[in-house]
Amino acid sequence: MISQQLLYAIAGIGLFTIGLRATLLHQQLLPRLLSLNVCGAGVFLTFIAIAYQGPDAVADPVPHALVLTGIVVAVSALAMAVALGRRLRMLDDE
Amino acid sequence: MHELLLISIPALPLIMAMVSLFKRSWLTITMAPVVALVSALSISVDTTVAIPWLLLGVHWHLDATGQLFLLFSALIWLVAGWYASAERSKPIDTPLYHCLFLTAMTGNFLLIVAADMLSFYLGFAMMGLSAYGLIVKPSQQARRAARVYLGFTLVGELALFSALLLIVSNTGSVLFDELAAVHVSDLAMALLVLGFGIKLALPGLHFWLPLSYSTAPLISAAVLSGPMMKAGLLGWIRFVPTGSENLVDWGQLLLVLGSIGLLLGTLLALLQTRASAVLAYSSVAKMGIMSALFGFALANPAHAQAVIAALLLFAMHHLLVKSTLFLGLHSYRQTRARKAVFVGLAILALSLLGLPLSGGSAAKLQLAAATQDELSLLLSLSAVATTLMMLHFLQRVRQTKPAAADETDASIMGTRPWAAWWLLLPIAWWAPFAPASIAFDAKSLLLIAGGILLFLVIRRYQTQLRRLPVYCRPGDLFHLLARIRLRSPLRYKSNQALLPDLLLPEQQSANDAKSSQLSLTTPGVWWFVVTALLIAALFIPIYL
Amino acid sequence: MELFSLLPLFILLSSLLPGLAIFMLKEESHGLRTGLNLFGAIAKLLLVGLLIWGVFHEKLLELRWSLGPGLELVLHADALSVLFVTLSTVLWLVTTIYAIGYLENTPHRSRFFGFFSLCVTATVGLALAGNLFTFVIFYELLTLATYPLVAHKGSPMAVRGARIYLAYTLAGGVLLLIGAVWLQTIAGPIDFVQGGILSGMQELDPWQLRWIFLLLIIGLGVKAALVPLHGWLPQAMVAPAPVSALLHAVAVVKAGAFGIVRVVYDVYGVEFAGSLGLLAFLGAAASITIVYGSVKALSQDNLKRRLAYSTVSQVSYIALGTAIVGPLATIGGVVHLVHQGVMKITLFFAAGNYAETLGVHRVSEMDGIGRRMPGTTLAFTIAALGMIGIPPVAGFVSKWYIGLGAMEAGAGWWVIPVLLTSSLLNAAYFLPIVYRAWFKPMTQAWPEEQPIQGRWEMPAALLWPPLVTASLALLIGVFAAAPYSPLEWATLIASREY
Amino acid sequence: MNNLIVWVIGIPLLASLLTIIWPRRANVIALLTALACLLASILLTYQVHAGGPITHALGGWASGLGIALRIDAFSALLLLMAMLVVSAASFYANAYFADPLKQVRFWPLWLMLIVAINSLLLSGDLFNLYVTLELLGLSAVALTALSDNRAALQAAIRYLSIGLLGSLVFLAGVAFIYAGYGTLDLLQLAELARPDALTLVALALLSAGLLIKAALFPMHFWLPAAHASAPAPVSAALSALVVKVSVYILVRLWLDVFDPALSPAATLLLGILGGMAVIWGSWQALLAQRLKLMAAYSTVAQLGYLFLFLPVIVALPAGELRDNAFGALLLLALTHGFAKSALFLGAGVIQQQAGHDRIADLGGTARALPLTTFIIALAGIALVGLPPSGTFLAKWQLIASSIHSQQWWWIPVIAAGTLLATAYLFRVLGHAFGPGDSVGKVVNWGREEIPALTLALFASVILGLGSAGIWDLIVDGRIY
Repeated sequence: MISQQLLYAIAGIGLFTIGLRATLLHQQLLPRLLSLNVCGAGVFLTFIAIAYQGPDAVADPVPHALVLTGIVVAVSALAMAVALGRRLRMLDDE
Repeated sequence: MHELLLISIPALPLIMAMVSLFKRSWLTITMAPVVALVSALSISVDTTVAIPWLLLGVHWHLDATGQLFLLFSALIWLVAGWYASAERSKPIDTPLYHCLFLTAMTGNFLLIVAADMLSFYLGFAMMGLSAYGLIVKPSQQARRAARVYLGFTLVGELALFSALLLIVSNTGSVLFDELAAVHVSDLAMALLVLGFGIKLALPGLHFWLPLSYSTAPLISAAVLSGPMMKAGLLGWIRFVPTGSENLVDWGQLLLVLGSIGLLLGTLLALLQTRASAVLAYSSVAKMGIMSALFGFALANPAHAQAVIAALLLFAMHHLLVKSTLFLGLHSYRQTRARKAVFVGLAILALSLLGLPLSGGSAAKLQLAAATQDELSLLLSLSAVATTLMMLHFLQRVRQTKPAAADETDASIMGTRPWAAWWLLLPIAWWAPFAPASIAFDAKSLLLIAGGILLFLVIRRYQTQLRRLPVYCRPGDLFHLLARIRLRSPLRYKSNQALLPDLLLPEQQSANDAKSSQLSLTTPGVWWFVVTALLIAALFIPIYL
Repeated sequence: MELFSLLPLFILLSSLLPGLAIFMLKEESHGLRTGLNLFGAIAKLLLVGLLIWGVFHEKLLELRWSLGPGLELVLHADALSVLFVTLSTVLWLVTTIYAIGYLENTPHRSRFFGFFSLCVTATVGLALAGNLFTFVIFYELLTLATYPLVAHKGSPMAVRGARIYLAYTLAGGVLLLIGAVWLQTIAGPIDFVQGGILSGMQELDPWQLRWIFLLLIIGLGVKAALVPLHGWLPQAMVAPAPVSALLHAVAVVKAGAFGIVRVVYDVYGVEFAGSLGLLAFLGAAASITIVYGSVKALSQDNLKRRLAYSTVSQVSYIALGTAIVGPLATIGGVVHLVHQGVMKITLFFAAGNYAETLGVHRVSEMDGIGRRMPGTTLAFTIAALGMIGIPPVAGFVSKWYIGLGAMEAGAGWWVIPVLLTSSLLNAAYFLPIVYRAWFKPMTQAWPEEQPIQGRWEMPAALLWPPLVTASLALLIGVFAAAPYSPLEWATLIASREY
Repeated sequence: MNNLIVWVIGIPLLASLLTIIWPRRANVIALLTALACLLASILLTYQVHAGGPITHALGGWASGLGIALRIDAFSALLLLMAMLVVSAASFYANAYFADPLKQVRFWPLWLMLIVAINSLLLSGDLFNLYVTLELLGLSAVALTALSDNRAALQAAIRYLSIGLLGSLVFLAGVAFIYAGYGTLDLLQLAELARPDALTLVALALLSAGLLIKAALFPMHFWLPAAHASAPAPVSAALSALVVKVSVYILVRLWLDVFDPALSPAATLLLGILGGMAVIWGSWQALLAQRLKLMAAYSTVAQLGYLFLFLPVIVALPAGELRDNAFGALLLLALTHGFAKSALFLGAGVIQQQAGHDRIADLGGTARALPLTTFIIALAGIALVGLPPSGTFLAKWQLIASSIHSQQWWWIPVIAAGTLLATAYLFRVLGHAFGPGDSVGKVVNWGREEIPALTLALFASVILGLGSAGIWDLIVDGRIY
């Protein structure tokens, strides 16, 4: 039977792929951003899977650090994208 | 001192040419030939100067031949110069004409004193090209004649240029002295014949001559027919190593060509209506006989020296007389004392056809002696021919109108040229002062008599020759050649022909084109047949 | 002596710095600009005098500045470069004076003279280049410096002509670049060595060398206007007269020819090139060009176009002389570098004067122009006669030596006919002009005549340059054998090459 | 004093905060910062030259857990170039943004951009690279959006989403690397690197992400819009630096870190893509109607040249030949940095004076804006690769190297690219020299033109004549 770690990893990669596909397919801004986040989630999941070092061992801290940073970055990027979108909408309304 | 004089011979006229652009007088135009004359008489033979830094390093010297040429050429240039300075009509009385006159003189003198081929070539080119300016006149025909002259001259220059290249690369030296030893290749020889043959108006290369002589100012014609033409002969004498066995065939060829020239010239001369044209064709004939003699010299290396010596006398005599005739013609058209001038012309004519006690007969006797009567037929032929031509000439002179307003301003010519001509007359008669001229030969008298009779016969046909076909006008066959237009893609936007200004008649000269419509009149055919027969007949004596 | 070896650099700077300074000048400051120009030109002349002395006494004049591995900027003065430097310097001085007169009160003079100086700097750099790399650099720089000059007028015609010029030259430049790099990768840095650097390396693959030669010659042939690469030259006629003069006599066309000489003699070595069978190819190309150019010139009614085609033909004499193995031909080709320059610049000055003073641009308008402008027409006539090859004008000397060299090398059977044909054709397109100018009466009024001020037929700054160059052409012909004459210098070069 | 490395990042970081606190003096602060960074980068380069590469463990933490900052010849030179460009662009921007509000918005972002660039060039492990990439992307997007119009905003959004995608793909690659090797430190990776499947997949992901950011053909579609619609100084920085640093990372990974794990085929693929980029980009630049668009497309082409180097370099044996080629790559990158920024700054001047940058209507510019035209010409010369620019030498070396490595087929590509470049440059100049009066009177806009001129001179003359130093530096100044 496949190990937990591998399961997580595969799930992560799956998410990543789905997100990627969606990103490339969608034209509108919002769906695209969302799918990008899905993408990101996949990557983070993979990292966490990598961090796993067996049932009784302590997890590798480095990936966690990475994931945290990554999440921060992703969030700020999302925020910025939304802000830009709003600005564009305002311009259209004027 | 002698070196200085030698250098001054070509240098002075060049300087004068520059001067005459700004200030022209009888002094500027006659000083140079005077100096040349003096130095020709005073410089000791075989004076040599070498100027290494000039051009590609020049060597000049004055040998016996050169002295002879220089003497007589300078004389003619002098008198002609006098005429030119006295002339008040347009084409001549311009700084351009004076400058080119002197440049041509420079070239002529330079090639006479040249001891290396490049100087000779330089002189030849200067002379030939600047002569263009002596020929050209405002009139349509004159311009065209000048163009034709230029075309032929250029071809001559180039032929000479390549001949030079062949010879120099063969000998490795540009000095004439080194030449005598080497074997001149056939190609080089052909180029030499072509290059100088154009100057000497060999048959087929002669078209430019009657065209230009009959249209150019008579003063120009005088220097052209005298000094300049003889330069071609000098060229042969300088370049072709006489006395070498391997040029016999070429000698034969020249002999044939020359003889053809003699006949062609005579025939055409007899068909001319203008006196100057008659003189022109007689020049063709005379040059023919000289070429033939030179060819004879090549063909018999044994007595080349003697023949050439005699040929020189002959040439000098012709030089002097022919130029004097042209000048006389000029005087005749401008003076009131036409009778006197006519007498003078008659005397000259007699000297030319070798009346005993004249320079002409002396030269003829020398030739006869030198050729040991191997060419007696040809010589007698030429004697008869000359007689015919001279008589025809005199007849034509009688009918020459005095200078009309359209050509000159009909001013009575100045006294200076007038005197000069009369001074020139006796010299021309006696020249080249050969002792043999005392001798009296009956043969030539007979020939002359025969000639006179023949002339009387021909006169009956003269009435038929009023309207001549185009190919009998001055420049005979060329009029037919000129019909062959170069229909090429290369045309001006303003669609003019390819070589509009060089060879073909200008487009706008419709009248010219019309007048030269090819019309085969009966006398034309008749004339053609006779020529052909005579030329054919000529080969018999030569190959006996 | 250290300072002395910097001489080539100073020679470059003597025109570069004034040029840059001129760019900064205001349009109005005419006096200062003129002063800078003349100062630069004269300073250069003096320095070149020094250079001649140095090279004649075989001083080592070399500067090296590394730009990277195998890429060295080398300025080096040998006999050949001195010949070209002297030519360009002298003619630059004359042309500058002419240009000052010609562009009197026209716009953008600062720009013009700035690029003018840059152009000459590039030319001199080309002449002093000590290796192929440096040569390529200055070759490209020359293209850049001349483009604004050709486009100077700013008219659509000018811009178009300039574009065509650029397309041709840069395409050629790229080929040259590729060839040079290729050569350097197989043979290491290509210094110009008398006798040829490659002739020492027998181990190289001959076929590669042949291909490289082809690339180099095509690259250089574009500027040297070898048929069929000549298309830009007639188009570049839209440039102002001084520019055309410089383009045809000194800078661009001559640079190409000079490059060919360099490649054949100092890169391949003439015997080696001959043994590779490359010279036959070059000779053929040159001969075709000579004849073709003359034939085309015949049918041009526009004076400058006619002159342009005559350049196409004349410059190839240099290539022809180069293509023949043997010292005499070398002398002929190299000396024609100078002779053609002096004569052609005269012709263009004259053409410029006609256009400036009378608005005459076509040959068919030139009837009787000799009476109106005797000085200019005299200069024109001398130069034209020289082009035809009539002694004692300089052109004859070159033809004579090329012909002798051909005979010496046994190539006479095809070279001499080429020479004769082209001479005849030259006569056929030059003499009619001379004839119209002197012997034909003036038929119609001049298109746009400027009134005569002063005692000359036109402003002295326009009249004297052609007269000076014309008399120069005459003098170097008449005193061809005198010491320090171009011919003597060419002989020196030939003696050092063989 | 290794802290210099820290300062290079710290100063601008501090400064950006200051500018937010103290907006009225923002420009002064920013200018001083730029100059300080310039000075620091010069000193750093000198140190590398003198004492070889420098490593600095931030906060004393050993690399692996801590953050290692490294600088070697490669990054030092790029840093130097970047700082020169940035300082010049700062002075330019100071004059460019008349509206104080714009200034207030501009400077903090601008300084963040500087921070991002510097930290990216200096960071020595993959994850920092990811973070700095993101930082760079975000600040760049924000700057693009500064010119507040539809086109710009749409371009910005597109830019952002593409950038995010790229960095996520990159991050995935990072994950795989960590899974494979347990470390992200480049130096350690370089020792461990082995050609197994995992590495290849990871490398593929990393490269994919970078290629998107580096806008290599055919992933270039987002670039022209973004670069063309941003304000002039921003476009300058984007084209000259932002794109280039992604290429920098790629080259680092391929040539330095994972060189042993590479197969030539992969580099060949990159080379081919690069070649297509050269042709396509140049062609589009030739067709472009607007000056800035042309410049943007020419960026696409110029980046293509950089990729041409990869297969050639990989095929060469380590040693002198390889160093020559690598130096040429670096030289080309530097020259393009200067040239392109100068070109954009010049175009900015024209756009301000003429009110447009339509190439067809540039007539008379040469008369009205002589200096600007001169700048554009100089920059163009460097872009085309005519002497005495550095590009010329780089191309010379590129051709030589491709002959050495038997890959002659790159030569026609280079030739074609050069000719096309000439065509689009002189198309502009031809119009500029042509008749017309797009700009009324003669203007000398020194405050903008002099910075631009400096850059142009660096590109076309100084770098060309002083390039020998580059090779000296990279021979003994490399870590890997």
